[in-house]
Amino acid sequence: MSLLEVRGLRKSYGALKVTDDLNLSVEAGELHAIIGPNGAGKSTLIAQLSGQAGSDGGSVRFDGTEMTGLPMHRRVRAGMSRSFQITSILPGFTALDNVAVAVQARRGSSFRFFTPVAQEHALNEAALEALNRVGIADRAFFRAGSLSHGEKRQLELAIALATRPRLLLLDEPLAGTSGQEADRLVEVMRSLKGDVTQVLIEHDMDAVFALADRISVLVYGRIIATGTPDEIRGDPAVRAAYLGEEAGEGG
Amino acid sequence: MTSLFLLQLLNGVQFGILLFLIAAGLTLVFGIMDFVNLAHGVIYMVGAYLVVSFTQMTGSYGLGLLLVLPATLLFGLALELLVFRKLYDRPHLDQVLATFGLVMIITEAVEIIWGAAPLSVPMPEALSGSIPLIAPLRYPVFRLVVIGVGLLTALGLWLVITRTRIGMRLRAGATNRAMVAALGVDIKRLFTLIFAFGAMLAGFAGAMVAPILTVDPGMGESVLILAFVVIVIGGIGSVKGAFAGALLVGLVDTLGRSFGPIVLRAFLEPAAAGQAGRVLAPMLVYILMAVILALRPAGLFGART
Amino acid sequence: MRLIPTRAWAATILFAAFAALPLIAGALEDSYLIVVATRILAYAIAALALDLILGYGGLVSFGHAAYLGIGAYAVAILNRAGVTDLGLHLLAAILGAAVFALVTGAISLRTRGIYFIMITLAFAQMAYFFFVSLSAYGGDDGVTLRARSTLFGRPLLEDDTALYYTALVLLLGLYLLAVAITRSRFGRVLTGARENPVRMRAIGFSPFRYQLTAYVISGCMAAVAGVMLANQASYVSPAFMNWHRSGELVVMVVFGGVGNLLGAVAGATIALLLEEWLAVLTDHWPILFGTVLILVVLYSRDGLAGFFRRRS
Amino acid sequence: MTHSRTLLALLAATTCLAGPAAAQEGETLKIGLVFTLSGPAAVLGEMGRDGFLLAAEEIGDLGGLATEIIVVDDEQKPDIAANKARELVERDGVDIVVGPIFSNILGAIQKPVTDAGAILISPNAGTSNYAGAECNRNFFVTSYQNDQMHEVMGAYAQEQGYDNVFLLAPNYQAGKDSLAGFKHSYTGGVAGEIFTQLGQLDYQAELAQIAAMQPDAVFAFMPGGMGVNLVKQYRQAGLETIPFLSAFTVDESTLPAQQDAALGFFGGSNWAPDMDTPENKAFVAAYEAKYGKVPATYAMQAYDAAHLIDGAIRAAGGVADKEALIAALETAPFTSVRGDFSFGPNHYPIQDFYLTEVVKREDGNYATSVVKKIFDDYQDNYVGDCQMN
Repeated sequence: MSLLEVRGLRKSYGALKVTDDLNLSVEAGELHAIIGPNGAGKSTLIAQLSGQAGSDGGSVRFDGTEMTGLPMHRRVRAGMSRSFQITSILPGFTALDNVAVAVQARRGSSFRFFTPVAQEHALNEAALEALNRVGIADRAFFRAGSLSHGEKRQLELAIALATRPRLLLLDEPLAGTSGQEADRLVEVMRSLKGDVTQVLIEHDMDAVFALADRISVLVYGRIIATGTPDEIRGDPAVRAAYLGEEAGEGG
Repeated sequence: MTSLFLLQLLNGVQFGILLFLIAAGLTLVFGIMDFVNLAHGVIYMVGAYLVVSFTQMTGSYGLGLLLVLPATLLFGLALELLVFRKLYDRPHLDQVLATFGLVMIITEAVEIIWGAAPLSVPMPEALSGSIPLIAPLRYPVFRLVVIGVGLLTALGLWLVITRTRIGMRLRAGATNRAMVAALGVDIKRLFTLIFAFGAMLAGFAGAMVAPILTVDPGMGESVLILAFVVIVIGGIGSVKGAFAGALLVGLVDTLGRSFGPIVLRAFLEPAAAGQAGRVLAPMLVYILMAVILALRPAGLFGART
Repeated sequence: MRLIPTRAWAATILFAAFAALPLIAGALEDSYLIVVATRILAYAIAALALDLILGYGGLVSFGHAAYLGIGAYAVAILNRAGVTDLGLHLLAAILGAAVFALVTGAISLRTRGIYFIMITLAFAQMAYFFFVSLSAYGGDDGVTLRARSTLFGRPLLEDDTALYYTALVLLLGLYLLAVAITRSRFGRVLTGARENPVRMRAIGFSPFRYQLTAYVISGCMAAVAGVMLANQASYVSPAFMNWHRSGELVVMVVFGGVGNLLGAVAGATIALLLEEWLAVLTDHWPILFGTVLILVVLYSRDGLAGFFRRRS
Repeated sequence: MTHSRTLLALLAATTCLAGPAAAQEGETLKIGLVFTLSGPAAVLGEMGRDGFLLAAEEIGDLGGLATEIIVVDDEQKPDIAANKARELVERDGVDIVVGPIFSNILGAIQKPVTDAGAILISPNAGTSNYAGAECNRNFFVTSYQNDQMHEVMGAYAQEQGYDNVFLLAPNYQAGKDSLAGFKHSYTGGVAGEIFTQLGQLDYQAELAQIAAMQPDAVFAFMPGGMGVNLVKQYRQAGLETIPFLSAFTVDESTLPAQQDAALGFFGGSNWAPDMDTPENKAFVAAYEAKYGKVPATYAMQAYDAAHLIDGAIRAAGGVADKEALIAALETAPFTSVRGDFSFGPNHYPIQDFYLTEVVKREDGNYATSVVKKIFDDYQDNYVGDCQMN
C-alpha cells in the first residue's frame, strides 16, 4: 500500500475548481514531484494535504490512516511535515531556536514550565544537526529574521526536517535561492531519498527531473499523467498540455 | 402590550441609530486606516460642548450645529497633524496608549474650559414637542429627527463609499495601501481627509444628541465602549456592519431591558425573574458581543481578522 | 545574549531597592511610604501577569482587572464566612480566577487582534456588573474588610511592613516563576505562537492549548494581586474591576516595555509614582500624564525599557 | 510624594480669637478634605470643597486654632481614596478628615481614618451600616442617612393618597436602597419598578412603559448626568402631566443642565437655598458671590461641617483631647443653616425634611424651593442597631 493515498480530492473557490477530483498515490521512500503550469493548483494541493486548507470532498490517507478533517498540527504529529512557498519562520528567534522548537514538538511534552529550554542540550544538538544538514550551521545564533533570503529557505527546510517527518511536502523549496544554496538544498533532498518520502513542488525543471523518482503533472486541478521522468518526458499529453507551451520558462 | 412592544421596537431602532451616528466615524477610521482611536469618544464630547457654546453665541441650535461641523473637522485635522499621523504604522497597542493619553488630556481640558458641571442646550422650539403615535403613547419629535438624520447619514456614507471615486479609493486603500499609492493617490492626504471626516462625524453625533442627553465630561467615555461594541459586532471597517451592529445593540438593549423580566418570568419565580433580569440587563450587550464573536470571530460583516 | 546578565543585575537592583524601602521609610519616619509601595507591589504583580500573555503571547487582554476583582472578592467573601487565612484566600482567588479564565479564555481565543481585546473587555464587564448587583456584598458600594488576612492563624499582616514584605515575596516569587516560564519549553511555544502561529501549527503545535494555559496562569497571577490589593486597602469593591483598571494595567505594561517582565514591574512602579508626583504639581495632572503617555509612545518604541536600552 | 492638594494655611491670630475654653498656645488644627474632584462626578465634590472652604474663610481660624486645610481628590476610586486618607492621617497627621461625597468612597476611607484615631465627618455619604451595627465614635455625618431623602418622598406620596406610583432607579446599591427607602414610608400600590443601567443614556424604553401605564406619579432616583438625561427626556416625551417625585435628581448641581425641563419637578431634601434663616441667607449669598453658582446640599452640608468643627473645638478647648472633642461634637454646638440640627446617638443628624420644587428665580438661575415640611426632627431607622462604645 502507498504511504499517501489521495482519492477524489476536491476544492473550489466559488465557481473555480482548484482541485478537481484529484487522485494521487505516493509510495514510501520515493521523491514524487508535482509539476504543472502556473495556477494549476499546486500550492492549494499542498495546503489541502497538510491540513492548512480544508477540502470540499475526497479523502487523504496517510499510512493507512484517514487524515481528512484533521488540523495541520495533528497531521504533523502523524508524520506529515511541510515547508512553505513563502518563507514562514519565527523571525524573532535565532535560527537554532527555530529548529529546536520543532525538535521539541516531537520530543516529550511542551507543558514544561520550569526548566530553561536553553539548557536542554538534546534539543539544541538535534537542531544544530538539522542546520548542519542544510548548510547554515554557522548561522545558528543569528536572528532568523536577519538571514538572507536563501538562508531562510534553507532554514525552512531544516525546520521541516527537524520534525522527523515520514512524508515531507516541499512547496517550491528552491524559489529565490542562489545557485550555491540551491545545490545544497538539492543535495539534501537527494540524501533524504529512500529515508523520507518527499512530495516536491518545484519550478526548476532541471532539479525536478534530476531528483524525482516519479512525476505527476497537474493541470487545472487534475493529475493528467504520472510516471518516471523519462515517461513524463515522452508523454504526448504532457507535452501538449505543459512542456510544449512552457518549455522555455522552467521556473 | 402589542402597541408597547411596537413602541419599544421603535425605541430600540432609535437608540441603535444614535449609536450608529457615533460609531460610523470610528469604523471608518478603524477599518480604512487600521487605526484604533480611543479618542473618538472625546471628539464626540467636544462636538457636544461646542454646540452648547455656539448655540449660546448664535442663539440658534441649528446655526450652532452647522458651526460644529467645520469646527470638529478642524479639530480632527489638528489632532491628525500633531499626533495621529505619527502612529499609523505602529502596532495597535501603541495607538491605544497614545489615544488613551489624548483622552486624558482632552477630558481635563474640557473640564477646565467648560467646568465639571453638566451643561445642556435647549431644544429648538419647533422640534421640542411630542406627537401621539399609538395613543396614549407619544413620541418626541426630536427623536424622530434623530432617526431621520441617522438614516440620511447612513445612506450618504453608503453612497459615498460605493458610488464615488473617492469611495473607491477608500475601499482600495483599506485592502491594499501599496497598490493605491502606486496608482498615484496620495495616501497621506487621503488618510488625513478620512480622519478629519471621522472626527466631524463624531462631533456631529455629539451635537445631535446634546439636546436630549447631558453634556458632561463623562459623556465621551460612556459611549466609547458602546461604539466599539457596535463596530466589533458589525465587523470592523464595514459601514454596513456598523449599521447592523448598532441596530442590534439598540434593539437587544432596549427590548431586553423592558421585556427581559417578562420573558424570564416564564421560567422563574417572579421575584427570581426580577432579580435575574436586573443582573442580566447591564450585561446583555456584552453577552451579545461575546456570543457573536464566539460564533463569528470577525464580527457579522467582517472579512479580516 | 548579553542582555541576560544585564537583566539579572537590573532585577537584583530593583528588588533590593524594594527590600530596603521599609528601612528608608523608617529612617524618614514616614510610614505612609510603605502604604504607597504596597499598592505599587500589588499592581506590579498584576502588570507582570498581563505582560506574560501580552508580551510573550501577543494576547492583549483588556479585561485583566476582572482577575484583580476576583482575587479581592475572594478575600471579602471568605472573610465574611470566617475564613481568614491568607493561604486559603490565595487558593480561593487562584481557583476562582482559573475557572473564570478557562471559560472566558476558551471563547476569547477563538478571536484575534482587536476582537480579542474587545471580547476580553466584554467578559470583564460582565464580571463587573455581576459584582455590582451582588447586594450581599454591598453591590457597588463594596465591603470594608474588618481585618486583613491572617498568616499562621495570627493577625501578622495588620502590620503594614509585614504586609509589604508579604507582597514583595509574592512579587519576587511570581517574577521568578514568570521568568522561568518564558524560558521554558512552554514559553518558547507561547512566544512562537505570537511570532507565527501558522509556522507553529506546521511543526505540530496547536497554539490554542498553550495560549489558553498561559491565559489561565496569567489570570491566576492577577488574582494574587487582587488579594494583596484588598488587604492593602482593607476594602473591596467592583471599582477594582472597572474597565479603566484594565486599561491602566495595559498602560503599565506598555510603559515598561512589552515583553520585558522586569519592565512590567518597573512600568507599574513608574506609572503609579508619576501619577502621585504629577498630582503634586497641579490639580489638572491628567493633562501632564496624558502628555507623558503620548511622548513615551511617540519617541520610544519599547516603552521606558527602550529609552534605557538606547542610552546604554 | 505628596498628593494633589491645595494648601490653605490660615495663620493663627493667637491672641484675639480664643474660644470659651482657650486653646493651648501654639496648638494647630489640621483638616483633610477628601472629595471627588476629577472625573464626571467632580461637580459634586467641588461643591463640597467650596462649601467647606467658604466657611473656613469666613470663620478664620477654626476653633481659634491655626488651621491648615489639605484638599485631596479621591478620583472616585475607592482604593485611591483609601490610600489618600491614610496619607492624610499617617503622614500629614490631620486631626479631622472631612469627606467624601460617595458612599463607596466612605466605605473605603472610614476604617483607615477612624482606626488612626482621627475624626471623620461625612458631609454627604451616610450609609446604613455606619448608622447601625457599624457605628463608630469617631465618625459623624452632617448630611442625612441615605434612605431618608427617599423616605421623604414616600411619605409625600402616601400623604397625597397616590396608589399607583412608578419607581425608577439605577441598578446599583444606592438605587436599591433608594427604592427600599421610598417604600419604607409609602404603602400604596406600585405601578412598576425598574432598575436602569448605571450610566444609562437613553430612557425612552422606560418612559414608554410609564406612558403606557399612566401612573399617579413617578418616583425617580437618578443622580448626576443620569438625572439630566432622564429629566430632559421625560419632558420631551410629554409626560410632564404625571407628577415627578425624586431624590438627588433635580438639585442645584444638575439644574444648570436641566433648566426648564425640570421646572415643577419635586424633590425631597433637608434644605433648599431659599430657606428663611439668617444663617442660610448669608451662606447662599456668600456662596453665589464667590463661586457664581447656586449651592446644592453638598455645599451646605460641608459648610455646616466647618461650623460644627469650629463650635466643637471651641467647646472642647482644642483638638488634643479627642474624647473631649467627640463629646463636644455630639452636642452639635453650632447653628446649622438649615435650622434644627442635632446628632442622634449614632452620630447621624436628627433634622427636618422638606418637599422641594424646582423654580426659576428672578435672576434667571434655577433652584429648588421649599414647598412644605414633611418630617419634623426626623431620625434614621438604623439608630437602634448602634452600640456605640
